[in-house]
Amino acid sequence: MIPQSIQDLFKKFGSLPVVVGCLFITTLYVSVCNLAFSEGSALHVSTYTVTLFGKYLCYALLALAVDLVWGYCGILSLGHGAFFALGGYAMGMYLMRQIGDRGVYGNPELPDFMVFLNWESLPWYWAGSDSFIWMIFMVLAGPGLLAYIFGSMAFRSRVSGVYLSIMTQAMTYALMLAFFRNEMGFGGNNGLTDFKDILGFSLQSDTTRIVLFALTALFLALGFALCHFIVNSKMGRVVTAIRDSESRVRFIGYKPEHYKVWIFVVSAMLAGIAGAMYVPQVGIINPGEFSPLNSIEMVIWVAIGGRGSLYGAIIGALVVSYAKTRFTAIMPEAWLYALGGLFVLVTLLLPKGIAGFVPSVLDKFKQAKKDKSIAEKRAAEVKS
Amino acid sequence: MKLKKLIAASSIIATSMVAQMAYAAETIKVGVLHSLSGTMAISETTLKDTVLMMIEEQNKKGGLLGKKLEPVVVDPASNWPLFAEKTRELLSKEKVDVIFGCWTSVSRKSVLPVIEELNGLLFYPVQYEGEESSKNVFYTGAAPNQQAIPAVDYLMNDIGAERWVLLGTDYVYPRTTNKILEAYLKAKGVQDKDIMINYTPFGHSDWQSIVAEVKKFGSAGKKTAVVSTVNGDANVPFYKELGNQGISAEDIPVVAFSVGEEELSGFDTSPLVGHLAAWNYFQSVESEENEKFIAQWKKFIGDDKRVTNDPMEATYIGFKMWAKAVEKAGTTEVDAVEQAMIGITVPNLTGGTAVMNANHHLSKPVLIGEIQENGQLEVVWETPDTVIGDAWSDFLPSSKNLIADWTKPVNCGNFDITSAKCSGQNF
Amino acid sequence: MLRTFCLIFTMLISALSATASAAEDFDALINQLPHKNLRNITPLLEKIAAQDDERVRFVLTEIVNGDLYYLKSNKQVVSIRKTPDGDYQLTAIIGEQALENQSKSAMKKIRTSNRIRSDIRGLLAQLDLTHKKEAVRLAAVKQILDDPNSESIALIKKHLKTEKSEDVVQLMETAMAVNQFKTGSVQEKTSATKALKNSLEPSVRNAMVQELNRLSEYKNSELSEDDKALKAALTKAIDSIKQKRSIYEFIENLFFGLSLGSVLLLAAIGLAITFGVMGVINMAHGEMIMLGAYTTYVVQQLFPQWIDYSLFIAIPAAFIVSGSVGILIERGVIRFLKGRPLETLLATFGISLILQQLVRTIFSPLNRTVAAPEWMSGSWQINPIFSITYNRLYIVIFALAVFFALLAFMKRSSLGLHVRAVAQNREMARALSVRSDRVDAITFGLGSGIAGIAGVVLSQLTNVGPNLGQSYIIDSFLVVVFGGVGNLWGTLVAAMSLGSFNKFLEPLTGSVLANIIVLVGLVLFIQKRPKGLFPQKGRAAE
Amino acid sequence: MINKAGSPLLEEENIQPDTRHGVILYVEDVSVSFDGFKALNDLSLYINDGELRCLIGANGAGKTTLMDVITGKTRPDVGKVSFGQQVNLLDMDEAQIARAGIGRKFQKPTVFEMLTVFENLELSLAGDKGIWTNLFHKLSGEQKDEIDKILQTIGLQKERFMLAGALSHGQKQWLEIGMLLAAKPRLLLVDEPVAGMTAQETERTAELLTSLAGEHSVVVVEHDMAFVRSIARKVTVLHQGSVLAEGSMSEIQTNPEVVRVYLGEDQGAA
Repeated sequence: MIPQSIQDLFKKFGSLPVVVGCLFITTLYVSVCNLAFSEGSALHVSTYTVTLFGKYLCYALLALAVDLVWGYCGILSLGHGAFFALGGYAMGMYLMRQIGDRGVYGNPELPDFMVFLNWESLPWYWAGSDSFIWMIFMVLAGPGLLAYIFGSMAFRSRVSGVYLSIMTQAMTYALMLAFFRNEMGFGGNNGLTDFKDILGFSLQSDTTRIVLFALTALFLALGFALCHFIVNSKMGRVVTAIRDSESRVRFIGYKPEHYKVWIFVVSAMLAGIAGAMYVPQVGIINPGEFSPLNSIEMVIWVAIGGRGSLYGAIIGALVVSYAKTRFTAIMPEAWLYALGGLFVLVTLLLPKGIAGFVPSVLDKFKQAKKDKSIAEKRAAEVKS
Repeated sequence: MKLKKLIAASSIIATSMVAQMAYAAETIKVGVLHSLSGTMAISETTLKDTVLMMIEEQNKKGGLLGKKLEPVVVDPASNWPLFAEKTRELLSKEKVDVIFGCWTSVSRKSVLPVIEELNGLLFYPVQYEGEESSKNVFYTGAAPNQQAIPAVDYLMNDIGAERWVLLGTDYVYPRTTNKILEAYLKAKGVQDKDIMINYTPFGHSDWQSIVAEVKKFGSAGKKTAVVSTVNGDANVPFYKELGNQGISAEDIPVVAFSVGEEELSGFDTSPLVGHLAAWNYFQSVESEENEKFIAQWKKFIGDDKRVTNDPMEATYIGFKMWAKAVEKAGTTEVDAVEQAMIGITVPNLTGGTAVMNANHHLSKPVLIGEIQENGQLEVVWETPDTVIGDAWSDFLPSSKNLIADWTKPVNCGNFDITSAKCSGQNF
Repeated sequence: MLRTFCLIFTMLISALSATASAAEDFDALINQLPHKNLRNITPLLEKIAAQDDERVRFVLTEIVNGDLYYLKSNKQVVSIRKTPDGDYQLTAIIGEQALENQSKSAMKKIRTSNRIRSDIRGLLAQLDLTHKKEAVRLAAVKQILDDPNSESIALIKKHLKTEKSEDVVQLMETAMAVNQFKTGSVQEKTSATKALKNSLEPSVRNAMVQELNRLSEYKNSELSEDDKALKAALTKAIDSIKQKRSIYEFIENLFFGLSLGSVLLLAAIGLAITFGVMGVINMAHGEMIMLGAYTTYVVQQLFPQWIDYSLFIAIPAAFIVSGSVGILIERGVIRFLKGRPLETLLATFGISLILQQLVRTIFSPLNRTVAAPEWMSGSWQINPIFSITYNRLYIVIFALAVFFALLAFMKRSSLGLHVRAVAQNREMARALSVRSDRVDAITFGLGSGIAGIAGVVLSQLTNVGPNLGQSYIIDSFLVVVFGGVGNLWGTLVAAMSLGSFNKFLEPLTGSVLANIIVLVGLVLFIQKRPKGLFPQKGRAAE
Repeated sequence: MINKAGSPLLEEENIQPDTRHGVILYVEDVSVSFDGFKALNDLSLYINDGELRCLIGANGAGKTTLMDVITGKTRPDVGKVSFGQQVNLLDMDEAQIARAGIGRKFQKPTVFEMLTVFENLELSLAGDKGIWTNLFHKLSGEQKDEIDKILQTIGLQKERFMLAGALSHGQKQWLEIGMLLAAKPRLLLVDEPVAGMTAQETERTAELLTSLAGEHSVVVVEHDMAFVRSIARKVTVLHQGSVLAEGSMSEIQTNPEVVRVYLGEDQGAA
């Protein structure tokens, strides 16, 4: 019967519909209120708010990616900023090419910063950057490839724990220095900016902003669904098992390194998408995004939201980013105290983060219940 | 304790909102967009205070158009995307009438699209690489031709330098400046082998090798000079290394474009006496305005040791000009003020007058000063007359044909005089 | 050059026709000084230099050192000395009457510029050839050697006979020989070349290269036998000089590497304890360094008169300050995060933000001036092309001292034993009635304290500002990981080798690329040796 | 590329040890040393198909190291280890060895604390251990019955949905053994199965292990002599990294060497 099936649905998908629902409603609300209502009206949502939320959602997706590897697989990556930034640069390069001859030097072929470094032609790695499809490909392939190379090296030689974290940090640090170099052909410290339009739609029109915002929300929803599916599949259980006792997993015949690389790559790609959505909305990508401090901040979102809980990660990202925006505005001189204090307090008082606030005993009970239901469901499947 | 802060914070939100409601009508809002935390805080907080000081003074005189000025300070935290976001906040949420802000080129670049989209007004008070002129931005700092070129002339003619070391941090300002200088030097017949160019990362702290290299380069028998576009934080270790490796200003003078009184106040200058800096303003210059300004500043900041510097003068001039333009236009409406700005003159702090030209750049005197033990800079040379800021350098192939002119009929930031069309800009 | 020439000329003339009136002239000239500005002061100075008066050298020296002022009130020219109590003690140049101390506002400096000063130095050099101090004479000859002219050479020739000191004579001869390249005959040049082939003076090399270039302009056929001989001699000499230089350049790079290494070592070694031994990922480590640096600043503010000894006060002070802050952090935060190393990362990161903002609030975001004591500034000139800066030298020594002191502490002292015991097996240690809590606090305090000491050192090299810490935290972690966590020797080797790599790469690739290469190399290395250079082996390790 | 990372080992799923000579595990002249200390000193050991073998020896005699070598955790400096005649274990890694049919139970029980008993077993089931298959894996009826069967064998039906972390020490021990069974190994290596068990728990474990012998070969490392006595058919005594004696319990007990070096110490320790 219908109600029964709905119940099953909930058992099956847990927090998924809730999160997706919230996202949908927010998007609807924001877009309607931004487009339908005029400046004056009380219901109006300013474009500023739209871009702000858009940014937050990108961060949320990023947090999701971090949580997938840290919360579920126990890989603490201090280098996810690199994947985020690479995705961003892929998008940035595309947008840069879309400027065409509307740059200040009016050169149809080269972006301004190349003209100014008097480069004759595009460097090879910019080839194809004017194609939307290629951009999409690069957004995924860039971070994915880096993650695959780094991951398969590190995990195969069983670099783990703190060592891994420091190495990921070194990775993103090296990339930052590299992208700062003007010879690299990515605009050096100024990065890529002054974008005009995407697929012919002006980036400055409210509609485009709303669409971008909605897309970000969509990607977040999809990302959430994907992660949700992964962690609830048997594979997800293997990954959790790896987190708890890697050697055991090995001795029952799994290859943890493969699983780790796989999950690392998936996570990197998610981060890449987040970066790609981030750039058109904030309007600039520069090497600062690679800075190790950013990557640490991402980890902190997850820690605050609650590692090992997907919606927790999202909450964490939203809360911290919002706090930052508010604090920098209200108490410019003192906001670092507040932020720092927040980090300390949360780690001390809510070790499981906001999502894990409920006492762990209750947690276990819930867990057991959930599994029971799952098993029952399985039983049902078997019978049918 | 932190919780208290949070509570305090939220209460502040509340009050500030109320305040906005109350004032919005009869105040003119002035946005202040300078990093108060992060790496740039060291330079930018001073400018924030300067703006606040100017606003206070203006309000003492009864504000503008009979309204009080209300500062809106935000902290973009040396984070470039945040600059864009905060600009949007200032313009669309706080509805400020003008913004004073930015220091680094990248922050300006990040703000630019937003400012242009929302048709705001930005006063940018720092010496920069040029190659830009936006309808919505007024550049009150020096363009390369108001700092670099005269400095090189001085070294060439008065010091007799024949070999050149161009040191810089690897970002756009040094890159551009050095390209311009290289072109300029070659034009003056300096050979490649007599030019050494070196770039270092931000905050570079170990200068041993580079200084040693400079020393070798300088020991080739010809008079050698160093032109430094090294950025803020890296300067202290650089100069300390210079001092320790015994490179005196008489052997190899170093002329710096980003080192002013404030940077010098950060370390012990006795080993550096005689090294040079090129600016449009020095605290040591004697003029009434300057003495008044310095006194006012020390009083405002409540510290007798605090120094003044060139970006502060730029801010001062910018603010005065804006105020004058608003009076002239009789409104704070951006387009009106923008037009009113052009041709406005105010006395600068070095005893001359600053003029806002049609390319949104100022006319400034160029001063070369020598570092003294007390961290001040004594003028040893200055241009006979003020120099007009050139938005597009004539020494760069990419921009030699471009001019900026925001008056009719051209009314364009990058007008190509050969093709006689306004390249690029889609507004 | 021309200027100097005529001025020497006038000087010689006047020297001949020295009359009783000289003195008055001198006074007259001095009294004109206040009325001159940068553009027109030079001729006056030349006149003064030309005077045959024992005060000339004094006046010129004072001008060069920027100690010559005149009183705003009566335009009297005086030389000034700072007194301990802040204002200045004046000595009149003309007349003996005593003057009471004045504050700087009462007088005005007789301004000079680089060009003027270097001219004056030229003049002084010639006067100094007969100075009683050997060092001064040496400096004088060096000055002339670097920018010679016929007159100064003539003077040298004159004084060479009477010169006593070996070194000065040698240098003088070098100068003469170099001069041969300008004036001498081919034979003289050849002999000069032979004489100079071991000299490292840059000016020697320049002279030779110049000469060689001149010769190379002709085809071999056009050259006389002597020329050929000279050419061969030159080539040989230049090569041998080049060889020597390259050797010294290598040594120089090595030293640079070590000094960079020792900075890394100091920054990392505290971390090697908190992170290596306790397993706490202390993101606030950088801020501990920063605190140390600020402590140095405060100490110097408290005892402005003892700048030279300030460091000796600052080192223990910094250790205590950072140490106690460290203990506070451990007691207040970290001890609640036992066995959750990654959480410590987050908490300490928060703390680092707070500490940074704290110094911003207290000391303002501006950099603070930390003066370098006399004995640490300047450099030790080993030979004309190779010198070692004292501060770097002392830092290398100091870093090693700290390292071995720490090593001894960990190995010998009972506390050190406890620390290691707790590090290896907390429960067992507790069972053996080691008060592990206390040990943790002390360990963390120790690590932080050493970071503080690092801060004192860094205050001598770089900015003392709120961001000081951030720029070292990543490097520190890399050093510790590279060396192998929990292994002090590893930290030493890691720091030194990273430093050296960096410095040997830098000349080839430029500093940015050098950094990147080192980082990438490091990442790859860890893939090969997941536990660093010196891992803890055996079953216990897994 | 993911696929490659996924399951490159499919072809190894059907490795079968060749046991025509009745011997399932060959360990020949194996030596291992950790910085100088010789943990194994050219040790040779042969386990017959389907036998139940007990390994005894003082601490540091090399029991655990031997296990590590067989399961691929530690690489020997010299020597040969093969599964059946043809499968050379030395060029396989832990996972491959496990798939080839060698199961191992650790000294201190290691189960996945954050997963339920049921899931613990589910993960251990024999079958494709590649990524994609697991991503879309659904539990088949047979597999479920199998898990139930194992749950019965190890007597944890009631706890099936508890988090493994919440189990008692003894239960964890059994769960771990259950996980071994789920993997259907040919050879079980069991390290101190009854450490910290109550008397009757120990008893049941004894029964369990003896029942396993026959269709599986079982190697048990144990200190508890009573326990060894209760299950052992054949006993091997290790001492300082090499085999000291081998034979039935009674033979061992009468062997003067053993009495001196081992039982002597054992009394001392007990």
